[in-house]
Amino acid sequence: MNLFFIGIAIYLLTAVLSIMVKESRKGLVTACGTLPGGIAVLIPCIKSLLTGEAYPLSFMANYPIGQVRLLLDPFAAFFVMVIAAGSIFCSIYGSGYMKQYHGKGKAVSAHFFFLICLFVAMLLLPVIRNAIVFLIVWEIMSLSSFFLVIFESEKKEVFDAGIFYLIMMHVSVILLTAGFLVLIRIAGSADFADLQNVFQSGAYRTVSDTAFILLAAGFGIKAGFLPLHSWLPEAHPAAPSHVSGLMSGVMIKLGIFGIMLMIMVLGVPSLWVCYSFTALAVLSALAGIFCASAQDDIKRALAYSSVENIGIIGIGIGVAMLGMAYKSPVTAMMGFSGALIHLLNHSLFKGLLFYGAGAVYMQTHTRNLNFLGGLFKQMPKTGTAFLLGSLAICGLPPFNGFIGKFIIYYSMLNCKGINGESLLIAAISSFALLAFVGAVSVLCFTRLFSTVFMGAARDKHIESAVEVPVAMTLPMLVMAALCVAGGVLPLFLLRIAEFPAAIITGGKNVPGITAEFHDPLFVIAMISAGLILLTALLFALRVKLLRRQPAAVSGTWGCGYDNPTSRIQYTGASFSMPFIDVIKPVMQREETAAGVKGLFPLNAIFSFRIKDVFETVIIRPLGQGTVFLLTRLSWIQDGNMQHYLFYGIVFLILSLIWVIFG
Amino acid sequence: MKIIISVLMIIFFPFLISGTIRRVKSVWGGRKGPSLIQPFFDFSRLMKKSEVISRTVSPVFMVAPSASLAATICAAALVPMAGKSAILSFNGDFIMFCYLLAFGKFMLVVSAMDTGSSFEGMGSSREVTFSALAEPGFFIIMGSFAWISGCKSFESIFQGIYNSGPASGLLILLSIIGLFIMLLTEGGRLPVDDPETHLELTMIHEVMVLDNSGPDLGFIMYGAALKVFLIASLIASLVTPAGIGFVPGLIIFGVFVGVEAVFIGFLESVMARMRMTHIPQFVFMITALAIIIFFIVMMELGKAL
Amino acid sequence: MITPINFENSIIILFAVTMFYVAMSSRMEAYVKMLAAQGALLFAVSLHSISPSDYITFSFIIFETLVLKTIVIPLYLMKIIRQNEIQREAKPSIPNLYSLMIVSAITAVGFVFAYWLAGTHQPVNPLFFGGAISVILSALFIIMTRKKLITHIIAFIFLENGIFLLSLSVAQEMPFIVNLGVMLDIFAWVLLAGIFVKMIQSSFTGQNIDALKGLRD
Amino acid sequence: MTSWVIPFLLIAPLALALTIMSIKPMRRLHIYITLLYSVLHLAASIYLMNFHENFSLYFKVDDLNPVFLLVLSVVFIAVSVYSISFFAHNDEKNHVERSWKYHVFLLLFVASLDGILLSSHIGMLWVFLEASTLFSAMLVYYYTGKSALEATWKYIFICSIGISFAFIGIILLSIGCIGGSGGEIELFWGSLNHNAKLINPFWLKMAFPFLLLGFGTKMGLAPMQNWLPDAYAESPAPAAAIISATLVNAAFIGVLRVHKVMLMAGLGFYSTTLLIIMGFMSLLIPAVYILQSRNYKRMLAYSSVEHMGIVAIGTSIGGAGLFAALLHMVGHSLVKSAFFLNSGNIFCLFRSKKIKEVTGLLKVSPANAWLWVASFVGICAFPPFVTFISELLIIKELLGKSIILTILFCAMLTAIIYGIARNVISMISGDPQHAESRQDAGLPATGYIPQIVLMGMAIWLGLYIPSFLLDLLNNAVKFMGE
Repeated sequence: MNLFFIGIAIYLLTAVLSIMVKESRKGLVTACGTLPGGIAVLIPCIKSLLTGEAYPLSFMANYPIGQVRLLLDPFAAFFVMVIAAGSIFCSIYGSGYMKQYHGKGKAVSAHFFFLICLFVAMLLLPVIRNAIVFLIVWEIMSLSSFFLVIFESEKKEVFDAGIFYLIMMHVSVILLTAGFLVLIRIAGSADFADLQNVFQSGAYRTVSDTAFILLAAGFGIKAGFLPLHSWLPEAHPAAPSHVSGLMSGVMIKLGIFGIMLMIMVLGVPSLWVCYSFTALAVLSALAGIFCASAQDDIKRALAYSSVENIGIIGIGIGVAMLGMAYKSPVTAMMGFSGALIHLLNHSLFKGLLFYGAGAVYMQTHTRNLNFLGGLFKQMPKTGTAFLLGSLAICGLPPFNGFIGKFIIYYSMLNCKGINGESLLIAAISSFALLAFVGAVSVLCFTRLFSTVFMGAARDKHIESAVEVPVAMTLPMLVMAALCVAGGVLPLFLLRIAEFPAAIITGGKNVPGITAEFHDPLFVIAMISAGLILLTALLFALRVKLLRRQPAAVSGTWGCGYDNPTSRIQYTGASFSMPFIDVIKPVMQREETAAGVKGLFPLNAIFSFRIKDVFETVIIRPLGQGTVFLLTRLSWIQDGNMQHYLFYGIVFLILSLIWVIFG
Repeated sequence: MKIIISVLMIIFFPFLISGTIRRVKSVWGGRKGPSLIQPFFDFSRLMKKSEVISRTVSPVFMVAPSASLAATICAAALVPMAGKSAILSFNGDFIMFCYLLAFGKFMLVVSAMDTGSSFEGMGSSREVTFSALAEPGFFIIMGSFAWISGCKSFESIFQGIYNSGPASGLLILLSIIGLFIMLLTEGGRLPVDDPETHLELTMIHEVMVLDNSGPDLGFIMYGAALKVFLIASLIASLVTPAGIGFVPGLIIFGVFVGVEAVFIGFLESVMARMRMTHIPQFVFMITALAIIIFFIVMMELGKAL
Repeated sequence: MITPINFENSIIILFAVTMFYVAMSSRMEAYVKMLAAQGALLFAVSLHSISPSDYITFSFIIFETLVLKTIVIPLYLMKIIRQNEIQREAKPSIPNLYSLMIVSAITAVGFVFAYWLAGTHQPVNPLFFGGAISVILSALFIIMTRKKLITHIIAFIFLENGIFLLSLSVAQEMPFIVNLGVMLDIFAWVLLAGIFVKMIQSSFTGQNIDALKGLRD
Repeated sequence: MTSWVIPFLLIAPLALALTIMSIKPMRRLHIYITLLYSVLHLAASIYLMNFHENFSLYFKVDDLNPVFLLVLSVVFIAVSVYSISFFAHNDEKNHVERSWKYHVFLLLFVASLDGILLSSHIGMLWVFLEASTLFSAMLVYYYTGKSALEATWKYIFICSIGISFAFIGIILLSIGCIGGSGGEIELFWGSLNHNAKLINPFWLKMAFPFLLLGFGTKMGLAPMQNWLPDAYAESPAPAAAIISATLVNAAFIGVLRVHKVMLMAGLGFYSTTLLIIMGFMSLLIPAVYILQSRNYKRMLAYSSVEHMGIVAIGTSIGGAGLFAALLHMVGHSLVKSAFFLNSGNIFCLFRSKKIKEVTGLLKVSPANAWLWVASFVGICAFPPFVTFISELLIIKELLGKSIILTILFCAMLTAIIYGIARNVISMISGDPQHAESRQDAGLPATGYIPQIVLMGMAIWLGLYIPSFLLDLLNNAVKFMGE
């Protein structure tokens, strides 16, 4: 625990330093400060994850906070680990990425300051065991991320996105406050342990259910569950790429953390809550990947795919909750460990993908798929990293993404023997839909990767793009390497996920309970390694075969059309078109087309974009409706003093009548 | 012993299958047709050839075919063949089977997009779309089987499915149909895809590899044939009754794979390719069947509880 | 209880009647005259109702009512009016006839309410109370309906006179309440002096309230 | 025991004001006189905080008013420090020759506030409330000119109507005190609380709405809040700061005392209901207007209305809610005064109060921009500011009362935050339009220190409420309860 706080201290020191040094140094200072700080934080986490130890600390604060307990148990350590690692990558990458803003009179120093604020707030959140302090730190986290999002607030869309994000975060914190207060009023204490003692027993079932729903909604907004996900596709594109990588890779995971925490504190809620949670998770995964596969903006697509992955994690949690509800500790353990592992993996490859997108944006100044293309040859490192990341996020072996998904699938296969047809239906449908989501994500990411990096440039301007500096490629390549490593070392992932999962399920289950699929994972590791080897072998064979005959280079075979341009390539839109046609019923889409006319048509335009149903149907009308109602009242302050007095007198007379005769 | 036989099968059967299919079609068409092992000759010829590569391609284009073939071979190691025994078998291996095939597909699609040809883009987008639609059905089938048989791996499921109550026959029948549609889809055969048409616009799988040549093309051809063989052998080992000895099992298996090959050839000779817009419905039939299967399973389990 | 018509009561009734006149007319001079008249009436009432026993309060009140209310403030207002040539009130938002009706209705309600109070166990002099209430409400009504700022000032002083009357109703028991009332007058007096000494030259005091809608959202 | 501190607080300002008037030309001296007095004021209020003294029956330090005094002194010091830079560089239309007025009326205003806070007699409180209206009116009228005049006029007129209502209330109360069963009851708060049960309930009930509306007018509670935006927007920044941060509190103490009488008399139901109604109305008005206000000082004024509404709601809940309300009052005074002082700087930079015309503050002067953002964070009750804690407590208590009200409360707060956030962020971001906004960006340190200190205090309270403040607040709550 001391080491942990030393790390935090280093972070804070870095914040101060980064303000003082001159602009061109700030990034460097941040990176150099974050590295040792992050490592210092990581060490106790790894220790606790491997040994299952917990390091408590507690101090007395004044009213109304009361006693504040900090606890670094494996559950907290897991998240702290994810955050610390994420912060290291983010700061190194950011030090390179922010170079493009130097000397433009932008608030770079504030940016780095809030970045480190965000790191610290996120690092502290998991260890805090007091509701009120938790809320405070939570809000600090939201605020600092808000300031990071509005870094380029002179742009209209960034500004709007930032405000939207702030409001969503505020709604979430209101929900959290309400949920916690409901609990605190009953338990009379803000300490999670006390809440646990009061509610774990299952007394106050309705209260704890209410609280769970409120809190799950609040955390769900942060995590990006349906239908409250719509801030992600707004805020992620708006923010600078390392920030969006951090937010999408790490910050939204704290929403998941909150939900798991609530399961730990309140015990498993009523069945119907578990079922609806699972259903929502499945829907999030589906809607997320559907929208993702139709976006033209790389970062929007990645944001939607975050919704999808959060959905997958949610499926794991849901299955685990069902397992707990049906008294099947194995399923619970598997579900939670699968969710945790997928969470860890997602923090790696989603960060990686956002960093890749950032690199592309930095060099080409566009995020629109229809202008990009052929970047692999110009940016091979970024391209490789992005390819590996895409493979990993599709959950394909031999990458880490597969491990998490596999365990989640497995936990569902385990549902047999637990009685209840409803459970079977839930399990099979989420099983199948998870598979479907996986397959669609293959579509989504082949599309993303190949339209950005494959083929030829669709726009003249981007042919000048070159590889980004090492400060940016290094983190990406390291993360990619970690993705592969996770794929070939699944047992290690399982190892570090077991203690946290055991704690969430109530700490009663010994970690060994998941021994059942140690050997599957072992075989998987073998096959993954084998796949890599075999690929190498075949490639070597190919090279050997071709060594004698030199390769003839020619143009792409245009099927008889011998004057191809890069414009006739398949674009992102056309790539996803067949699929969009299939899922037309559930996706609103608006098309603008100016068809070809005449014998020699000059210009024909066709463009379409997918509208996010939940945003257009739920979120926007809500906000606009409120604003409309409020503006309807704007006759009150009309500048005429007589009216002002009139209001007062009317109120006076009414209240007098009420007081006397009422 | 078993392993050696399986390896041999993995090496030779793909060629035989595609050979058979061609032979059947040509016979049906009244021609004599090439010998059964003609595809093998094609393969070895391709191995000797040099390659022609497009200007636009990047290193990914070179690696993709090898990676894709490697993935398919790894998948092959999971499929139970002779006597319902796979080279490698573990709980949940069918999940990995699907994802390995998906990996291969991913690489092929990416390399196809690398050429920058719009036709290949067309093919790859269709490929990923249709295989995405095939996925859930397969998982529902396997999941239901896993529950009713209480096992979690190809091998044990195909063993267990036989002594899982009265409905097992029906289950097997339905799942065979489902898997066969999957075979047509994944293998890129009629009516989903016409590998021998001359119009690139109507191709799916073939059009993706227009720019591959030499060993790469060979890898891809072999990989495709192997994929067909794998799904075919899934069906075959599903129908092989449990508990009969190794050799009879082997025979039944071989025979049935052959039967499937002939049947595919027969289909391709009598059917025309569907309209692209109709293919999703056809592919989705897998899921429809799978749902029926699931409900049967649920009834069975319901009885059990 | 029905109070017999004696000197005091008749004065209070007159006091209420002045508001009728204000409601009818739209001439500034009339308002100011009524102001003076009310001052005189209040002087009479306070003569009658405050026991001369404590001289301080007594003389204080006398000075206040007679000098301030009856003479100084009216003269000062008259000066302002003359200097800015404000003869008439601008066209009021409702016709004088209606405002007369409403004011009389208010007066009626005030007296009815006062008598109801007196009838039900509340120890108040209904005439005092009713007169006060009706004058206060009528003054507020005038502020609501008239447009010139100067009228608002005058009406505010009407309001104060009503309050003063109300405070007289408890004068015996709580003399200092009356002093507070005097404080309120002084406040208004300072207000007049403070704000309008500057603006006497400017046409501000003659302005319509409509001209003062600059500050709004 | 009688003391010399209270008379000092009441008399010294007058004396100093006279001195200033006698030495009009020596402007720097005025500033230092004010500064000196503000320090003395702080010392006095700390003294009174420890020794509850009284002066001549009419002035008394009880458990309620020390916290108000303390807030007043802190804000007063901040404002008078800020005045240094304000009159050195920052005085909008260079009315230097009139700067003495500002100091004179500031001193008198503070004296009247002390009177309100310390007076132990309802009439005395009322008299000082009148006085405060006059003096603050002169502060508001500091910039002569049409809009200033209009604002002053509306301010004075509405407030004097309110004051008359309060006076009517007092008369009705006194009738009740005469006609009560317990013979005649003195109008001292002490005796009113003590014999509350003996007051004739009918007259008390009649009196309460008048008193509430009368004091509520000065407190800025809807429906009589309308003067507030005009007055705040037109007055010079430091004046707006001290008015918004202290005058409303002073009126609030009046409301509290009357509320207590009602509680003692067992008529708590009526006062509670009226307070909560007014509170929610005061939340609604800002929710409507912050969304569409074009002038940032008016926006701040509306947010004051909002916070007074929150305070009223907390008060009506009572108990822990009252604690939260008082805490919220403290936090609001700190943050809001800083906010207004900062608006003075921004006006000096941009020469405009229009939100649209203020852009790119971040580029013009980062210090001001971040202070601006910080005060926005504080006023929207985000942690680590104390306002967060107090609102948290209020929501907690409200949740115990009614779910619907809680939802309403949160919804309105969200709307208000949306409005403020949009305006504030649009002001700091973008590129500055006015070229001349650059040159005089250099303000003296005294233009920043007060805000920074106030912010720091607000954050400090948000993280850790020192025990002496806790005692003050708890005593006040206990005082209201017993």
